[in-house]
This record gives sequence, structure tokens and C-alpha cells, in this order.
Amino acid sequence: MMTSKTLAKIDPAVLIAFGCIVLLLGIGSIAKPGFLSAAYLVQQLQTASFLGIIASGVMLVMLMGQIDLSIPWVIAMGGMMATGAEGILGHTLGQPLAIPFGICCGLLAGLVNGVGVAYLRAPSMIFTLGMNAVAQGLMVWHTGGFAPQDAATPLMVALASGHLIPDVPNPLLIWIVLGGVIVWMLTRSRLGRQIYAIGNKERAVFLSGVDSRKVTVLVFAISGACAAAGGVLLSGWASRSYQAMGDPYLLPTIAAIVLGGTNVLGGRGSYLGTIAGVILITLLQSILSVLQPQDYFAQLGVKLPDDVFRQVVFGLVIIVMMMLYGRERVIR
Amino acid sequence: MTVAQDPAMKRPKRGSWRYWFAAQRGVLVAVAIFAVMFAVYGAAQPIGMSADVVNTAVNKGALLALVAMAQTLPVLTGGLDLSVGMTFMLANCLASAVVSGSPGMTALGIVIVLVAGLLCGLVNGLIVVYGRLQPLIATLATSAIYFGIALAVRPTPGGDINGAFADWMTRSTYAVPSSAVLLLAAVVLVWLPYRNSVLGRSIYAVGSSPQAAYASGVNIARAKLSAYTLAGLFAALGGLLLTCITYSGEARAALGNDYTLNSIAAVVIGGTSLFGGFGSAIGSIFGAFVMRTVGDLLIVFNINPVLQPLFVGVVLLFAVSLGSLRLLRIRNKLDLYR
Amino acid sequence: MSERAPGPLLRVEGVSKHYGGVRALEDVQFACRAGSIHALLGENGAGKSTFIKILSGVVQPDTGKIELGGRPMAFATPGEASAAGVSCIFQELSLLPDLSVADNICITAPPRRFGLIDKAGQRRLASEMLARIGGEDIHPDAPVGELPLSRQQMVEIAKALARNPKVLILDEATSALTAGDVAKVFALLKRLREEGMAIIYISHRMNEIAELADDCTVFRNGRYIETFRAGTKTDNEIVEMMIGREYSSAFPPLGDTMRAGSPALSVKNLSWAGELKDITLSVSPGEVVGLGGLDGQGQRQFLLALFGALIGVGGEIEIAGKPVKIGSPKQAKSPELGLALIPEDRKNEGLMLPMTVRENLSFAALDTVSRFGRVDRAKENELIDEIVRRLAIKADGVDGPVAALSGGNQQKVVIGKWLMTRPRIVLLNDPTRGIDVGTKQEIYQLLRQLAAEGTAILFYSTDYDELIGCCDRVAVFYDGTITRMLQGAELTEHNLVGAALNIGTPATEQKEAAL
Amino acid sequence: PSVVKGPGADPGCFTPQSASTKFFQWKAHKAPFRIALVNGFIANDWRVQMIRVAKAYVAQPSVAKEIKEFKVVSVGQDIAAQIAAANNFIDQGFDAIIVDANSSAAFKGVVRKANAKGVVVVSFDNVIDSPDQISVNVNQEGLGEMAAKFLLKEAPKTGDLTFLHVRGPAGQPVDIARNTGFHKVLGASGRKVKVVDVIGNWAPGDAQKATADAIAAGGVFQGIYVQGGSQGTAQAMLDAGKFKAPISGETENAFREICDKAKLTCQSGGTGPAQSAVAIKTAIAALEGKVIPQEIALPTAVDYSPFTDGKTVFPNLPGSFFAGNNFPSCNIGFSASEIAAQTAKNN
Ligand SMILES: Nc1ncnc2c1ncn2[C@@H]1O[C@H](COP(=O)(O)OP(=O)(O)OP(=O)(O)O)[C@@H](O)[C@H]1O
Ligand SMILES: Nc1ncnc2c1ncn2[C@@H]1O[C@H](COP(=O)(O)OP(=O)(O)OP(=O)(O)O)[C@@H](O)[C@H]1O
Ligand SMILES: [Mg+2]
Ligand SMILES: [Mg+2]
Repeated sequence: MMTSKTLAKIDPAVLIAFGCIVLLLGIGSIAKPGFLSAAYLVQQLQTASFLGIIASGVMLVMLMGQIDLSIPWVIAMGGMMATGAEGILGHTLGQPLAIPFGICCGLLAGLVNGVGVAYLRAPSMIFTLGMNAVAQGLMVWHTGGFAPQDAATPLMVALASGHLIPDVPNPLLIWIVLGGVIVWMLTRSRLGRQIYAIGNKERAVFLSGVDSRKVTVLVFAISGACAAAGGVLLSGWASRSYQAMGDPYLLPTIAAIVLGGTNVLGGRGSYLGTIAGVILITLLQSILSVLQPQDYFAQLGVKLPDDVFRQVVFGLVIIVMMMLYGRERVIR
Repeated sequence: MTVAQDPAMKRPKRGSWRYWFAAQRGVLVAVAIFAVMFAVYGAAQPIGMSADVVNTAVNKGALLALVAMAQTLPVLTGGLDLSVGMTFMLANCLASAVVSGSPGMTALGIVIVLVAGLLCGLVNGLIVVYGRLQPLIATLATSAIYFGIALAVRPTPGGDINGAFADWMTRSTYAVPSSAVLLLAAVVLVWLPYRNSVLGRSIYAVGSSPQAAYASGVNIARAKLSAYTLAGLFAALGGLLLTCITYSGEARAALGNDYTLNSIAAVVIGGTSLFGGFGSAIGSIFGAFVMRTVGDLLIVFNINPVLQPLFVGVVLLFAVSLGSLRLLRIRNKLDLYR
Repeated sequence: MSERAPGPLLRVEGVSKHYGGVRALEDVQFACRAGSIHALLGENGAGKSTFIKILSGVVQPDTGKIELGGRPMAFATPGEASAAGVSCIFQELSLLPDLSVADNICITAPPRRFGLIDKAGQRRLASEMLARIGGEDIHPDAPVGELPLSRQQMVEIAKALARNPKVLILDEATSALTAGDVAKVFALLKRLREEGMAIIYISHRMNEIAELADDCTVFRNGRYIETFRAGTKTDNEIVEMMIGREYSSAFPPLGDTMRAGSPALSVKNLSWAGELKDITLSVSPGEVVGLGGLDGQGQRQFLLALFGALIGVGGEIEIAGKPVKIGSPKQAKSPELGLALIPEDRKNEGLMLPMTVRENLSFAALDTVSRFGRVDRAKENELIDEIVRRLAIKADGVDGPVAALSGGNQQKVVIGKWLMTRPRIVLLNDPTRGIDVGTKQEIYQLLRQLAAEGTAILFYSTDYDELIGCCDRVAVFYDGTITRMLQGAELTEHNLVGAALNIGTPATEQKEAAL
Repeated sequence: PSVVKGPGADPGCFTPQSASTKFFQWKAHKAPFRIALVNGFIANDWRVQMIRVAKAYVAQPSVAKEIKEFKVVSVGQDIAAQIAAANNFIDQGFDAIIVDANSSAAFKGVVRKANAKGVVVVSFDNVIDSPDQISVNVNQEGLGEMAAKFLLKEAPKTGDLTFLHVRGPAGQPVDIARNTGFHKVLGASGRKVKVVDVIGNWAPGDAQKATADAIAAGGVFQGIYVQGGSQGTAQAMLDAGKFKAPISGETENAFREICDKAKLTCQSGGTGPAQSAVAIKTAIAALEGKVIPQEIALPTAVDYSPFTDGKTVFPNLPGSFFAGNNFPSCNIGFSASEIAAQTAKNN
């Protein structure tokens, strides 16, 4: 049972998840020597932090038993608005306010999601899907209509690929800080209790005189802001923002959170698990891309597109890992 | 003891319309939205509602409709199937390889495709039921696998299908599109019998309350297995129709995911509850047509290309929010927190 | 009383069941004859539900054997059990809210045509079953989820009967029923007994046992204590056998009612959506006012209206003399108003079952135990300890899931959660449903205590005895309004039933009674 | 259309793909024409720019007078929707349909229907593989060969080589064609070259991630061929800071800027989104009854670092801007600023 005691006694599922990480690294290092190099691990942690920051918000949403499918284009929105801020706010404001502006746009999108889910009582799974389409529409309009500037500001670049502490990429620092805040929020704060409670029985929450709808809106807003922040960092990393930059993040985000032991129906899950899930997914994707699996099969005379093996192995590994620790109780 | 001798027995009640409407409200709303949209489309269409226009629209809509029907079943059990899109695509790739040649071979090919679909669904079901994984992650994983297989079957777009069969599936006779007939058949021959069988009802039971269903002696495993397997079949039907429309097969991840996500939207617009236990595949069909008609509106209202995605998004959000009108009737706030 | 059946129809021996560390049942034996009603008695957590869950195949015993009609049985699933003729009415209802009444009643073996469900036949069968148990008012096409709890329980009974069982088990099946329904059900049970059915009956209501049972078996802490013929022991003896300690009369003495000063809560012409019709009522501090009447006459809606859960409530509400508008539970629990509502359905409205006892207890009072959104653990702990002590909540530590508590203790948690907000007006919605005598008594005492401390209490119950036992006044509801106010000497079962059925009370005295 | 003898009209612009390419002639429709551009997915920078150019081109006076109605519709990823849209335009009696296909194989039916009604079908970018319509081809295989030649030229002359190939979405004909061309040349070179494939999906982010991983995992490459999202790959190589290999990439403005800034040896080749203009020009020519080759080979614009400001790289324009919008032979030339400016007011 994942509740406020999460950190006190770590759930075995999370431990197994971390075990899987070690296992993956082991396999990787056997297959390819360069694998356990510090360079590679740091590299993985850096890319993991982008996913981690995005997943942080979505995880809160899933704890409430909701889901946020709007992240792909909210990510893009965050990035493109931050880089385009100059064009929109003018040079004097645009330069310094680029990052806050980008994040605020995401926050706004999240806010609309929240209102739709909490006050219009629309199912989050589809309302956020609609929001995703709207965000996409806005971004296409933005690029198509205004030939916007898409270069990241120096600050964004620094945040995304600089090193405040030697050898520790800044995104990782940001993720650590954000993670710390969220862990505190989930375990020590009133909001955290209310999030878990809503995920368990919103009806009881309402009758306990807690305005669950405000909490819902707030959490969706946080999710939007996290996604946008991820977008800002991503465009800082590529030193550019671009259309569809968020598309590769939807499914990995959900997979990471669920692999981390968060219950899709809400009410149960720990941030520690999400961290594990994020690292798992990142490693898995990277290993599958680096380890050229097709070569092995080619030796066996099976000549097929590389992606065949990447996809199949990806799917199988997820199933196996979930079998190890992600099983639900039998109904009795 | 037989009930017949019971003194307290009175003559049985008739089914009352009130409850029928309550049960069908989701479907009816979807039908209404669709009717309005399609009327607008027809009116704005320069050449009016010619048989060709209708046929084109139905062919397009039928694909998503079938995938949405597939999505409906797992959703009714309180689950979700993120692999319907990829199953749909796998069937498409497979069909482009095996559904050709003599009528006999073609028929055999069709059977192969449908069986493949059933298998995909069955695998999902087995993982969910006996692997006891949350459907969302289980099907997320299998969708990756099915895409991989589809890619293996069809590394590059192409392939072919029995032309006569394909034409016959996509033509419209006496202004009745064959694809519409296919949908009707899927409903009358598969959905309705299933829904009115003990097995079909048991998926509603499971979705409504797993514990209660178990305590009532409902076979939960069989219910879920049947739901996911049948979903595979519907998705494969869709893939088959797609092959008839495109005369080819293609494995493109974006396409599969597009269909998966849209199918969920269609199911919801069709009035099925994502918590399970309430809804119908028929609603999903209209939900799908609503989704697709939005695209048609783009064409008839000459909308600025860079504004088109925004238009689609806004209409979708609007359609979703329509459901909130029911809030106006609510007097007891507890009804909000089911 | 029919002595036809020679040997026992159902015999159980040496059955044990453990849940992890928890011992649910330890080497219990049991036997019941065809054509008899066998009462199973015990505290909350005594093992009754577990026992019948074993009989009906929901859980499998660790050890022990079950014989039905002399043949050994082992039920892997409820399906098998009901096929073998054992069907059960579960305490936690086993109904499917989204399905129609008819679907529920015929869930496993509906009448068929061409292999498909025969809707008409099913509807007919359902109506017959409902008619037999006196639930004609229930429409077979209605979704079960929309029925009030009492109707649902009737459906549950019909559902069990539809399987023509040899052995019928009722686990607290009447806990939510109204006096009227109970009478009908009892008549039916007696008829079934005559027809030779073996009936196992679990209830916490002594009077029901006395009326129905031929034999009684008592469990305590998962152990078999004793089986005896009904009527050979007094209630107190039985209760002591159950709780294993000295036991005195059920209801604590009433406090000195009707304190001076302005009423804590007064309602004028309150009405809502045609279901509540100008209700006028006032409660003084320290007074316990019961809400009586048949089930579903608007009592629940009345409490919800006071708690701000209903939209479009008309009329005036005054709290401590000040007129107020109560827009939401959040507002209702605010210190200015100081209301608390103990809801009827603890599993869905009272608790977050998977969360810990701690989190549930402090949830309503989080604002008071947290500063700047941070939960003050120290403060929280001391408040929780106080409550746990005061309510004697039995749980190993407050950091286990509340789901692991017995229903009785779960109920205490719900009450404790609201006491932590230090309410001045407490609204209770049938709080003792499915609670054993021991726990009930503790709750009565608590109510009197609160009253003594000056809390105003509105107390809705489906159990007339407890209305009579611990209320100063009882407002009887009929068709959404208060038709009579009973107090003092006129507060008798006879009057309650009379008023509930709204017979023989001239309109004049209603009004002044209400004021 | 009737198959006729070559040579076709304006061979400078409408260059036959090969000697064996057949020629088409439609009976002239009467101007002005109704033309529809049926696009699939729009939400990426290349497509957005492609559509801008199309509108810009149609807005040019000389072209405008030829055209009564020009409709653009983007239907998203769904292939059936694109087919439906095309059919719809045919039913509405448009004279020509221009398609950037979601799926190259899927339009057999559409083409058949169009030809039955004498409607001209022109496909470009992701072309329709059907011999009964006009394909405006970028020589994708040629691009792959070009990349291989460049990398071989720039790589060390001796010893074994390892190249990194950042590929496009799996199963896309363009990706496969380029890959074939790439390996054809490498195979013929006689050098021992190991090629590491990673998937970059033609998107900067994916390309960057894939490249970063490949390098971080100990990969050392003497040359990199990135099909799209080139700036991402270049960025990743610079961030890693292990080596500076020559890169052959697409024509993204950002890529060229990075190459100059970091003094990389770069080849930047491809065919800009302006090919939509060529497609329109082709359609018009066909509608006028001119003789047109069935497969038209577009010239591929290639530039090498260092790039020249304002001509081959445009610091004041978005990095997502695709250079190489000039087809002099078709006297189609869009100065980058034209495109930006034009669309700003147009949309
Ligand atoms: N799901 C469970 N998990 C663990 N232990 C359980 C579970 N259900 C019951 N128990 C154990 O079995 C004991 C008896 O439970 P049971 O429900 O039979 O009590 P009961 O006699 O039905 O009480 P009540 O009169 O309130 O219904 C409990 O004290 C508990 O320790
Ligand atoms: N999930 C669980 N884990 C551990 N123990 C449990 C669990 N569920 C129930 N119990 C045990 O079951 C006992 C109560 O069983 P049950 O849930 O039937 O309630 P109950 O005793 O029947 O009370 P009531 O009649 O009020 O529902 C409790 O003492 C509790 O220890
Ligand atoms: Mg019990
Ligand atoms: Mg119980």
C-alpha cells in the first residue's frame, strides 16, 4: 500500500524495479564494453531527467486516477513559446521572460484540462486528448502564420546542457530538486494526502468537506507546467524548438510511471517508483538503439528492418518486468 | 417448490421506455451530434449528397468505427486496449500479403487475417487475465510487439489484394456502401448476439463491479478473455477493410497510434463509460463517424491550412464537453462523484 | 416447525481459515437441518462472514470438510456452490450497479431462447421473484445502482432465491431493511422453512433472532463456542456468550434534555426538488433528535441538505441563531458552522479503504493539523491517539490500511474522523448498520457523551429500538416531510410504526409537534 | 492520360527520371483551373513550409491568372482520410489533385478514379508508386549515394571506417531508398566500412538522442550521415566533444548554422519544400495539354560548409527553415525572406 509512509518502508516493487535497472546495465556491459563508462551513464541520466521532469506532473495526475494525454503538444508548446517569446512579447521582455512564458503557456493548458475534468466532469482520457489536438493546432498556426524565431536563449541552453557542478548535467540537478519537492509534497503535505485520497474515493473526499475539484485543477496545472518545462529544456538541449518535439514522450512517460508501480486507477504509487520507471525506460530505449540487435539476427540469416527487433524486444521486456512485480491482486 | 404456486405472484411488468432511454442515452446523443454534423457537411458540400460522397465518407468512417467497436469491449470490462491500432495495422499488412489470388485463396487469406486478429486479442486477454497486468501497460507493450511484427510482414509499403474483392468491399450498390453493410453485419452477426449472450453480459458485470461479479458466480476470466479476443477480431476486420481501400499494406507507427487514440475518443463520444459496465459498441460506431466528419468539414469550409489542426482540436473538445450538459440537471452533488 | 428432515442437511467439521497472520476461523464445527432456520451469532470479526464465504465458495478453507446431504463438498468458486444448491446473500452486497434488476437476479442462469438471453422471460422471472419477497415496487428494468440501499437488499434476496437453493444463507441481509420489508422477508423465510429449505441467518439484531431462529450457534474470535435451541437462553446470556464479558442493558440513560438557550440548529420550511417538503425542525445543544419513518422518506436527503451536498435547497437554516446558507460540505464543516455528517455507506462515502487509519482519521481535520499546507505530524499524532483511545478503535497501529479493520471498527474510524473536527452539530446517517451489539453500545454511549458536552445530534436509523433507546425526540418522516414528532412517553415502537405508515394523526397536532 | 512519344515540354524543368520514362498527355482542360493539394500530416516544420511555398507560388500573378480555385487540406496521419479527401475533390470536379502521400502504395484506387474522369494526379515528396500518374521525384537514392561519396572523400584514406547512419522512420520508402543508395556506394568503394544504424525519425530531438547514445556508448565514427533533424545530430556530436567527424545532412538552416559556428565539414543536401511549387507548375502544364514525363527528376540542391550568409544560410530566419528552395531550371526561386514575409501576411 503506497501512502504517506512510502519513503519509510520502500515497497518491494520499487526495489525490484531498481534491480531490473542493474540487470539491464549488466546485459548492456556484457554486450558492449563502452557501456558502464561514466560518459554513457551520465548521458543516460541527462536524457532521463527530461523524461523524469515530464513524468513528474503526469504521475500526480495518475495518482488521482486521471490521465494526461495532452503532454506531447504541451511539451512542444512550452518549447516553442519559450523560443518564440521574443516574437510575441517583444525583445526587451521576450529575452528574460522566455522561460517563464513558455512554462506559463503549459500551465494554462493544464489549467484548462483541470477545469474540463474537475468542473465539466469530462473523462480526462479524452478531454486531454482534445487539448492535445488544440495545442497542436495552436503551434501549427504559430509556425505557419508568423515564421517565428525558434532559437533557444543562452539561459535555456545553459540549463539544458551546461554543468553547474562538474560532470553533473544541469537537467539532472533540476530533476533532483523537482523530485525532492514532489516527494515532500506527496509525503508531508496536505495536498499530497488529498491527491492520494481523491485517487482512492473522490466521493468520500467530497463528503469530508474537501474541495476535490480545486485540487484536481491544481494538479493538472502542475502537470502542464512540468510538461512545458520539459519542452523548454528539450529545446535548450537541441538549442532549437521544433514541431512535434513532444511526440516521442507520451507513451514512454506512461510506461515509465506504470513500470514504477503507480496504479493506473489512482490512489497508489510512489515517486521513488516513478524515478525507477523513468530510468528503466530510458536505459531500455537507449540499449535497444545502441546494441544493434538486428546484427545478431542478421548473423542468424534473419534480415529484417532494425525496428522489428527493437519494438518486439521492447514490448517483451516490459511485459516480463511487469510480471516480476507489477501484478494485480486476484479478485476475491 | 416452483414460483408458479406463489400467492404473492402478480402479472409481470412490461419493460418501460424510461429505462430504455436511460440505457441508450449515450448512443442517442452520439447519433444526434453525428446527424447534425453530417447534415451541415451535406449542405455545404458543393455537389450535395451524391452516392459517391456518401460512399467516400462511409468508407473512411467505417475503419475507425470498426477499431472503435474493438476498443469498446475492453473498455466495458473496465480495461483499455492500446494495441487495437497496431492490431488493425498488422491485419492490414497481413491482408496485403495473403488476401489475393483465386477466390478460394482470397477466402482463405481473409480467414487467416481474422484469425491473426483473434490471436492478437487473445494474447492481450491472456496477459491481462492470467498475467494480471494492468491492461494499459499490457496492451502498450503488446502494441509495440504487434507493430514489430507488422513491420516484419511489410518492411516497405506495398503488397496487393484481390482487386475484385477490394472493389466490391468499397463500392456502393443502390447508394448503399458495402462498408456500411459490413458494419451492419458486424453489429447484427457479432455484436448483438454477443451482447445478448450470458458471456457478453458478463463483461458488463465485470466492468460494473469485479468483486460482485465474482461473488455472483460470473466467470471473470472467460469474460475478459472473450472481450479482448473479440476486440482483436473487430480490429482485424478494420485492417481488412483498410487493405481494400488502399489496395496495399503499410506499417507506420504513427498510423497505428492515431487510430488507437481516436478509437478511445470515439468510444467516449459514443457514450461508453471508461470505468466500464455501461455503453455499447453501436454508440462507438457513431462516435467514430463524428470524429471523421470533423475532417470532412475541413474540406467544405475552405479553412486556412495552418488553422485546420486547431479547428479539429476545438471541435473535438467541444464534442467532448457536450456531455457536461447533464450537469445542469444534477440536484444532488453526490451524483458528481460516482 | 418441521421436524421431517432426519440428519443434518449441511455439516461442517474442523474448518480453519487464516489470512496471513490473522486467524479468521479456528477448527469450527457447524450443522443445520433441512426445514429449519439456524442463527449464527458473533461479534464483528467473530468469523461469521468468513465462515459463510467458505460455505459459498468465495474463499477456500485451510483445513476441514463440508458435507451437503451426506456427500462431501469442496467449492472452488461461488458458481459451483450455487450449482450445488448453496446460495448466499452477502453482507457486502454482490450486486452489479450498472445492470438492471432483472439482469442481476438472473445473472448466472437466465432463461434462454436460441442460446441468447430471453429478455422477456427474464423480466417475468424477476418480477415473480420480487413479488414473492414483497418487492413489487421494484421495476425489473431499473438499474440496481439507482435503487436505495433497502431496495438493493431486497434485490439481493430475490437474486439468491432465483437459484432455488437447498441451503440459503443470509449474512446481515436485513441490516439495511426497514421494519416493513423485514416483516415481509420474515414471512417468506418462514414459508421457505415450511417448504424444507435450510436457512442460515446472520444478524446483529437480537429481536430478529428471537423471532426466527430454531437453533443458534455462537462464534467468538473465530472459534466455535456453542449450539443451542432457540429460546433456551436469555438475550443477555447469548450476548455474553458472544462478547465473552459481562453485559448490561443496551441503552445508556438519557441525559437531561432540552437545555435552555437558542437552538443549535433550526430549520424552517426546508424543501428540495420535490423530495423534501417544507420541513421545520429545531435541535437544541445537548439534544439527540432521531429521524424515523420508513426507509426512503427523505431522511437521508434531509441530512445531505443540511450538509450542503444538495443543490437548490429552499427554506431557512439557522445555526446558533444566525441564518446561514450552506453551499458545500467544506462550508458545513467550517468552524463557524461546525457540522459533521457520518454517512450511511462507510465503504464509499466514509473511508478511503486502502489508506491508513491515520490518514483517514485526520483527513477531515487536515486544515487544523497542518500549517502552510504542511501536515504537523506531532499535532496530528496527539489528536489521533486521543480519538483512538476515546473510541477504543481496535487496530494494530494507525499505519495499517483501514480496509483491514472489521466493519465495526471501520465505522468507528468514520465517526472518529469527524470528532476530530470538534463539531457542534453531528448528523448521523444510520451509523450502526451491520455493527455488533458491543460496538453499537459503545456508539450509543458516545452519542450521549457528545450530547452531554453540548453537541446537537440528528440521528437517522432504520432500527426502531435504537431510536427509542437513545433519542430525546424522534421526528417521523413520511413522503419527504415530518408528519409527527414523538417524545417522552409517546415514543414507543407502536407509535413509531403507526406514524411511519402515517395512520391516524390529525394534521393539527403534526404542526405543533414539529415546533 | 494518353501515353505519347517524348520529348516532353520544357525538358529543363520537367526532366525525365530516365531514358525509359514514358510520357503522358492529357487533353487540355480550359483555364482557369481548379487545383487541390491533398496533404497528410501537417504538424512538422517541413510540411508547414511546403504549404507556405505552395500558397506563395499560387499567389504569384503569372500563376494566379491560371488558377480559379486552389484548395489545401491536411488530413493528418490517417491514410483513409487522405484517400477520401482526394476522392472528394475528384467528385467535386477539380481539374488536378496534388498529393504528398501518407502512404506511397495506397493511392491505386484514387489514381484509377482520377484517370477515368480525366483528372490530373501529381504526387511529390512521398510520391505515389503508380505508373499512371506523375511523380515529381527527388532522387532519394541519389541523395544516399551523394552522402556516401562525401563521407568517403572526407574520411581518413586508410584503415577501416565506422560510419553512423541516423535513419528516418522505419518502413518509409524515402528512408529505404536513401539507405540503399548509401550502401551501394560504400559497397562499391572497396573500403571496409561498418555502418551503425540508429533511428532519428527525421526529427532533431530523436536524432540528437540517438546520436548522443551511440557516441556515449563508446562509438567513434569517421563520418555521419543523418537523413533529417541534422542539427540534432551535429549538436550531439559537439556536446559529446569526443571527435569532429564530417557530417552529411539535410538542408535545415539550423544545421548549416551549427556547421559554420563549429567549423565542421558538412554536406547539406536535399530538396527543399519548394518542390510543392514544382508540382503545381507540373499540374498546370499537364492541364494545358503539354507532354509531361511520368517521372520527373528534381534537381537536388547541395551545398558545402562553409556556407554563405543570405545565400545558403539564413541567420535571421528560423533554424527549422529548409534552405534549397531554388529551381532555376523551372524559374522557381524563393528567396528565403520572400517565403517568410509572404506567408506572414497571407495567413
Ligand atoms: N480479507 C481478509 N483478510 C484478512 N483477514 C480477514 C479478512 N476477512 C476476514 N478476516 C479475518 O476474519 C475474522 C472474521 O472476519 P468476519 O468477517 O468473518 O467477521 P464477522 O463474524 O463476519 O463479523 P461481522 O459480524 O461484523 O460480520 C476477522 O477478525 C479477520 O481477522
Ligand atoms: N484486507 C484485510 N486485511 C486484513 N484483515 C482484514 C482485511 N479485511 C478484513 N479483515 C479482517 O476482517 C475482520 C472483519 O471482517 P469483515 O470485513 O467481514 O468485517 P466484519 O467483521 O464483517 O464487520 P462488519 O460486519 O461490520 O462488516 C476485521 O477484524 C479485519 O481484521
Ligand atoms: Mg460479517
Ligand atoms: Mg462483515
